Amino acid sequence: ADTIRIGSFLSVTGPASFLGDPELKTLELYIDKINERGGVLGKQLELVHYDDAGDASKARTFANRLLRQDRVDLIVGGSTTGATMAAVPLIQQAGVPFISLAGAETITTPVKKWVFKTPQSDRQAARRILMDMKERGFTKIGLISGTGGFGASGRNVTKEEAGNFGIEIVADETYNPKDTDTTAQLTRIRNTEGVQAILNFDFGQGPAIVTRNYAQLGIDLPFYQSHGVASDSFLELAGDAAEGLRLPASALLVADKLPESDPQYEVLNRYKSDYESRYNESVSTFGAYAYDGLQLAIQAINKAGGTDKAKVRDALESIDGAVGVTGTYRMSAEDHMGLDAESFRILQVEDGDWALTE
Amino acid sequence: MNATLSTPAAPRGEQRARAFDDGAAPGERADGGTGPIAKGGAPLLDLRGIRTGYGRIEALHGLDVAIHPGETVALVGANGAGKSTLLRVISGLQPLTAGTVTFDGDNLNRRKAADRVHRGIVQVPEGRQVFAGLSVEDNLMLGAFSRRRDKGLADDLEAMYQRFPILKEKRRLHAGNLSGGQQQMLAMGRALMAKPRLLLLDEPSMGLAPLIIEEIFGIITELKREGITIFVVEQNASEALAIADRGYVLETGDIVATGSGETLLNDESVKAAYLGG
Amino acid sequence: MFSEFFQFTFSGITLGAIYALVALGFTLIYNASHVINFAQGEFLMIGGMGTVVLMDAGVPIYFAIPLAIAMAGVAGILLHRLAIAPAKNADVVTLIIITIGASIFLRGLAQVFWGKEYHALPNFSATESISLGGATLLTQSLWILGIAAVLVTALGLFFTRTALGKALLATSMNKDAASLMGIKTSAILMMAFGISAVIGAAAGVIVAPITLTSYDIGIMLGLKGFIAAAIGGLGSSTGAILGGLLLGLAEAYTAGYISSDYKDAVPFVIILAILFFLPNGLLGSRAVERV
Amino acid sequence: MSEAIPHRPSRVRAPAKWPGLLALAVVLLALPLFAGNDYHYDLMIKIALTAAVAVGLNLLVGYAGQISLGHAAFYAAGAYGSALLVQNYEITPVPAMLLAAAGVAVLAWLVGKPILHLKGHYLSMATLGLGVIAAIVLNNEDQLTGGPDGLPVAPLSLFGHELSVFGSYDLFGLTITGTQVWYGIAAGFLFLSVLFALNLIDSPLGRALRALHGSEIAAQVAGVDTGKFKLRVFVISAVYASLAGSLYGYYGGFITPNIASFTHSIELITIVVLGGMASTYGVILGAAILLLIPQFLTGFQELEMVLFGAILMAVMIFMPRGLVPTLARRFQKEAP
Amino acid sequence: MTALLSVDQLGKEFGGVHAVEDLSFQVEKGRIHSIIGPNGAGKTTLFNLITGLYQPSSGGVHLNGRSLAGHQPHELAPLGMCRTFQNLQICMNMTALENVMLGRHRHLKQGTFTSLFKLPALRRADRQCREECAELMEFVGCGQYIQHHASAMPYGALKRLEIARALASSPDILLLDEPAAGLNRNETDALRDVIRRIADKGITVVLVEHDMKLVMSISDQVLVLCYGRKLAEGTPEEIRANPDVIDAYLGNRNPREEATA
Ligand SMILES: Nc1ncnc2c1ncn2[C@@H]1O[C@H](COP(=O)(O)OP(=O)(O)OP(=O)(O)O)[C@@H](O)[C@H]1O
Ligand SMILES: Nc1ncnc2c1ncn2[C@@H]1O[C@H](COP(=O)(O)OP(=O)(O)OP(=O)(O)O)[C@@H](O)[C@H]1O
Ligand SMILES: [Mg+2]
Ligand SMILES: [Mg+2]
Repeated sequence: ADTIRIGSFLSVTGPASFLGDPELKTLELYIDKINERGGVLGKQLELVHYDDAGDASKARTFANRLLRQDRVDLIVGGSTTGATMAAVPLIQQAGVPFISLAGAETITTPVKKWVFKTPQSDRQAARRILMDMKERGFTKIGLISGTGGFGASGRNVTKEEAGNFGIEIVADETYNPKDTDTTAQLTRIRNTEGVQAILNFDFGQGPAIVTRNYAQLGIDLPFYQSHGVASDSFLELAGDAAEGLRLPASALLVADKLPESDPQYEVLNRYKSDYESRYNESVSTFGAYAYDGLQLAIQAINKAGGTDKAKVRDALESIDGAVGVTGTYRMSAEDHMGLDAESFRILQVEDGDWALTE
Repeated sequence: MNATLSTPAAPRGEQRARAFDDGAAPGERADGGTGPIAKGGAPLLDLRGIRTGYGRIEALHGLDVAIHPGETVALVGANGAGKSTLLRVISGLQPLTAGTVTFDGDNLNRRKAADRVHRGIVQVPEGRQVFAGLSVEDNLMLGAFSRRRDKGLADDLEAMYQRFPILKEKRRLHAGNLSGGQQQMLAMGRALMAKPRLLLLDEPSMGLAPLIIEEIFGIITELKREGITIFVVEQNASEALAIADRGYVLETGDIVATGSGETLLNDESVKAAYLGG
Repeated sequence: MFSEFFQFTFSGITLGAIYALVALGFTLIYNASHVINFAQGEFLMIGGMGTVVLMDAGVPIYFAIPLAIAMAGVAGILLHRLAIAPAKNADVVTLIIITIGASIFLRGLAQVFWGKEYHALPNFSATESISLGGATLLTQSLWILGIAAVLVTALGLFFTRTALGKALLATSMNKDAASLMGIKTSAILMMAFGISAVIGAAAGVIVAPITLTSYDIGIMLGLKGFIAAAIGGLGSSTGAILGGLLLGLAEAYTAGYISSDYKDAVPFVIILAILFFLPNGLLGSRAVERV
Repeated sequence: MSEAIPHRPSRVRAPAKWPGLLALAVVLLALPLFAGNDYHYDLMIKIALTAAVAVGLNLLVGYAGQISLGHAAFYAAGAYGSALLVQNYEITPVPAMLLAAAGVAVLAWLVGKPILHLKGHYLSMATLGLGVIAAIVLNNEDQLTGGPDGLPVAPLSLFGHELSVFGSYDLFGLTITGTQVWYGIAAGFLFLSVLFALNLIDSPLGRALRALHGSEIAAQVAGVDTGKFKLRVFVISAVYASLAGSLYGYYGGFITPNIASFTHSIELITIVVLGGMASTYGVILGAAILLLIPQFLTGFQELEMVLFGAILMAVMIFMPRGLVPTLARRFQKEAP
Repeated sequence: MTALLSVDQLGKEFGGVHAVEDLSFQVEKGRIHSIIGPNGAGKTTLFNLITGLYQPSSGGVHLNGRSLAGHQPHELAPLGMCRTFQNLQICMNMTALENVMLGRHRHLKQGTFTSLFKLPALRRADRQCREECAELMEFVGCGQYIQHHASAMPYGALKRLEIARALASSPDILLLDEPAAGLNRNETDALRDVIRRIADKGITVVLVEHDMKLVMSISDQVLVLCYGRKLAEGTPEEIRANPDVIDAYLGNRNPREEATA
């Protein structure tokens, strides 16, 4: 073929649109840029994209379409774990390299031959949070999570990991991602003996409501969120209530505050300015997953010298030290994600803005 | 069908009614009314070439009917002849495929049912059609919806209750809980509350006890005296024709006979077909 | 543990007031046509999002709110004019599917023109919450409750005291007979859609400080509102309030005392139990049909 | 009655079923000719399975007049039930599917009994509640169901062979792909669904069901135990959904609680109304259209939802009885 | 003669209103038993009580010596009782013929599997049922509507369709609620023949009617209700002459009666 066909299915609309929307924008932005600069291996890139609206079975249909009708060379997509996992069986059978943009650990653990992903796993996020809690000397915490895929998975890994950090989860509450009030759950947590800090593991607007309820109830325990809300729009929604909370995130949110010596400094700031100048809206860490995915794909194609699927896959697996926005990727046959927990930085909300804690 | 009336099949849509009294030619019927009250002058209601149907089946095949102010006209015919359909055409519930409905000189073809009520065409529909979930009193008051709210309303309501004491007794009850006959009285009362100029009655005596039927016919006579124009469909053909100034005989969508009530009552073929042995 | 109980009750009331307000919006259209308007949630969205968008465009809030509500009113009337009225003689299920289509359509438009972001509206009162018996209650919930009370009284009077209200009920019971009374059924329906939309949009504005607002907020709120309306008895405005509060309290107590995992399921079980004994909801009128 | 029955065949013969079935068979057999690639088959398989659910739901909604807004729950129960039986109890897929269907039948019977005495919107709401509860259970019991992230499903195995959609098989000397085999299964399933539904409708049982819609009192006085019949058709339609759900799981290889969602239930009911209530062939068309529209609209990106909503409204406004009944009426010859 | 239907001290109250009160009477097998009375006298309520649509506040009903207390409406057709309705209960989503066939419900196989597979026996039975029901429609005088959809039939024909449907269940006792409403003189006369022929087959008929000509010319026994209570009972001649009945119901001058006189 005379073009390299990159397939994608993302949740551009629907409940997870806050993931899919910046992801799609990022893909479109950089595919344009790359094509302007002459493409890859002399070929233009062509994006074939479908919107799965956050619906796993739609995602499966579109994956099928990408594989069988559009016959794409490689897929970068899958905003949510559900969408990704619905497509995985087909992709595995078809044998097409796939870089997922979704969080859950199950996507790459156990390792699946054709499946890679760019975001850190929720387990790493949980570890990073727990690590910070341990450093601050907390041993008993309360957990509140959404019942959506992201929250439920986050809840599980947090519960599994807590013991490793000598932390006990003494209260464990959930809420529906569409809920408009969580004060009952928060009250229960607050009234549990010995709670020293509270973690809210979820993405979307739920955490903003939790954060507001938190402030409304006047809870003064230290408060943590997950990387699922690492975007400026969360600050906007939560308003003053977010003051003081902590979360693990990639350095993108504090790109301008990083020392220039930071290895990611340049990548971060370039992505940020590219995105913000094109779309006139603030950059989010989710779009960055797509940025990293696309960069990894291109590196692999370059390295494989073409779009032979097996070769591209092997090239992906051998990526070692690619500096992305989310972190520095070191793939291997055992690890199809390639980031470690250290790639997360702990941020704190100060005066309505993100600040590095270290 | 029970019996065929004498006129042999004429081309559909043509006026083929036998006019017993004056033999007026079709089209001249504008002054052809024969009732004792209204002669000459324009008819209050003038239907010309009325055609309508349900889906592809035509129910009325081009009828002409004229009713003069103050007249009481009866419409008789077998089940399925199209009597209800004709009344629905007049009140605007049934759309026309051809023809014109003229009321008081105005063409009503494009007027909606509600509009026609405001002009004074009020119908007691077939099958009572009371508002089951509303109280009897609310039903009656809705009858007067098209009228200006005025003091007269309370008096009219009281008058209606006098006419049908049972309705007063039940006035707080949901109309749907009334007995069949009580609902029929309510439907009649509701229509009268509108102070109609032209009253269309679709089998007003249906399901009523003999005493109440007398009452209904009494009311009709009374309204007639008050000068209200009435077009009544009745299966009690002999009684209806007896109080009517004129009558039409409808058979499967065509008017097959017309004339004064008395003439029709005495017509052998009409007798044989509708009045029983 | 009284403070805990108070807190759960306050949460329940806050939620319940929101649901109740949404449920009220269903009442008018239901009473006029027996149609459950699945686009009701979208009216809320137009109210909330419209206000946000107008404020972003620099319109001061006290103009933005009425403008957004008016916008919803127009949307409601258009919905009737362009989608409901042309489907003459369609039965109720068909009309309901049309409203589902309309809700998708409106949501789609909002998504294209107003974006997919969530937004927050400021509280109506300066003080955000008040403390009572160790529990906190948002002042905004009081606003919601107050407005719900005003609306329910107004609707109650409308249906029992005015000829127009009766005419509206008559239209739903028997459209043909209603037009034989001189009731302009089409105009009545249009009015019902318009006012419903206005009520919905007003609700959307008042609840937005608590629930946040976005192009798809209508799905969840609309659904909860429908459930609340059904528990209360469709068509009864007092029932809508009761149903909403019951649903909200059931959710809060379940989350507080039983399990937050099954917070949405347990209320449903309660509702099914209620319907088992009261098949027409708490205050719904029995269908009267004699044979 | 005892009087002699004069021969009057033309007036009272029931409309024949076989022309419709033949046409359906021809269409199902001919469709592969138009399938350009396996993705087209994929769509057709999904349409066939969804249509089968809709055919079953139509028995309940279109014929018996009882609205269910929670039917996706039974679909999901079939899918999860059979998947879990295969995964945890080493039952082969086909018996697992039947077992799951039996389980769903029992479930439908148990929940149907209390709620089917509700009418109209109250019944809708109660069934909606069922769907919501089912989705919540599937979400929360993640130990068993995999939670919101979904559950991988083992593929269908036929005659000891696993049926992979990417595999290819020799059948009577013909080489066909796994997807084509799947199409055969789905089409066959749909055909049988239609056949059974038509049989049912055209039987005294079906008449009793339709009478429920027309006048419950008339049915009762004629001796129809309306409660029992409602329950029966509820169970039958649930079994339809369950079987289709099981097949969908085997075919897709992965299921999520989304298939039990309110949205999915609404989609199913929309298919029934769109195609035409009480029109078996109509709902097949309804399923095809509702599933195909999004495929055609993908190019419009952002406008997809707007267009979808507009199309749905337009169809229902101009064809309020649904596609097939409205068109049938339009092309019908003048009645004698 | 034995009492086929016996009503004992039956009462029904609606929020303080006694629609039927302390009513006892018996209907003998093979007879035509008419019930008349002013509007709201409780005739329809009585039918609803007998057929299980209402539960009585007091008293009971026996059919063939068997108490009907607690019976559901659908349990009565198998016991040989069927009825028509004053407020029509027609399935408007079905054809006229199917409405009648519904009446044969209890005689046909209803098994789920029999139906799903449409076994030949079922098919044969259904075909025969179709013929019989068409015949019944002819019998009651709405034969021209056999192929019509019920929603396309005029009111008068629908009334007869109900009778055909009730007959289809081959009842022992048939309750008719105002079958002549909406029929003209001739049609009523035809209806009288139909009822006669029904009675001739040994079917007991309970008739509620306001058409005195019909009632008086056909009944073996007439029961007069007024405000839910029995006002009088007797042969048509007795009733016609009863001054109470004339006062409460017939009126002094009964035009319809005169018309026939
Ligand atoms: N909704 C309908 N759909 C189709 N055909 C109809 C409909 N209503 C009436 N018809 C047909 O139109 C014709 C006239 O019916 P209409 O009801 O006007 O008769 P009618 O004279 O009032 O009879 P009745 O004395 O029984 O009330 C009949 O042949 C009937 O079958
Ligand atoms: N659900 C109810 N609530 C209150 N009153 C009722 C209810 N049902 C019936 N009634 C009253 O009971 C009385 C008897 O009604 P029923 O229908 O039995 O009369 P009927 O003898 O059949 O009269 P008709 O000859 O008019 O049909 C009526 O006065 C009616 O208003
Ligand atoms: Mg009529
Ligand atoms: Mg009666």
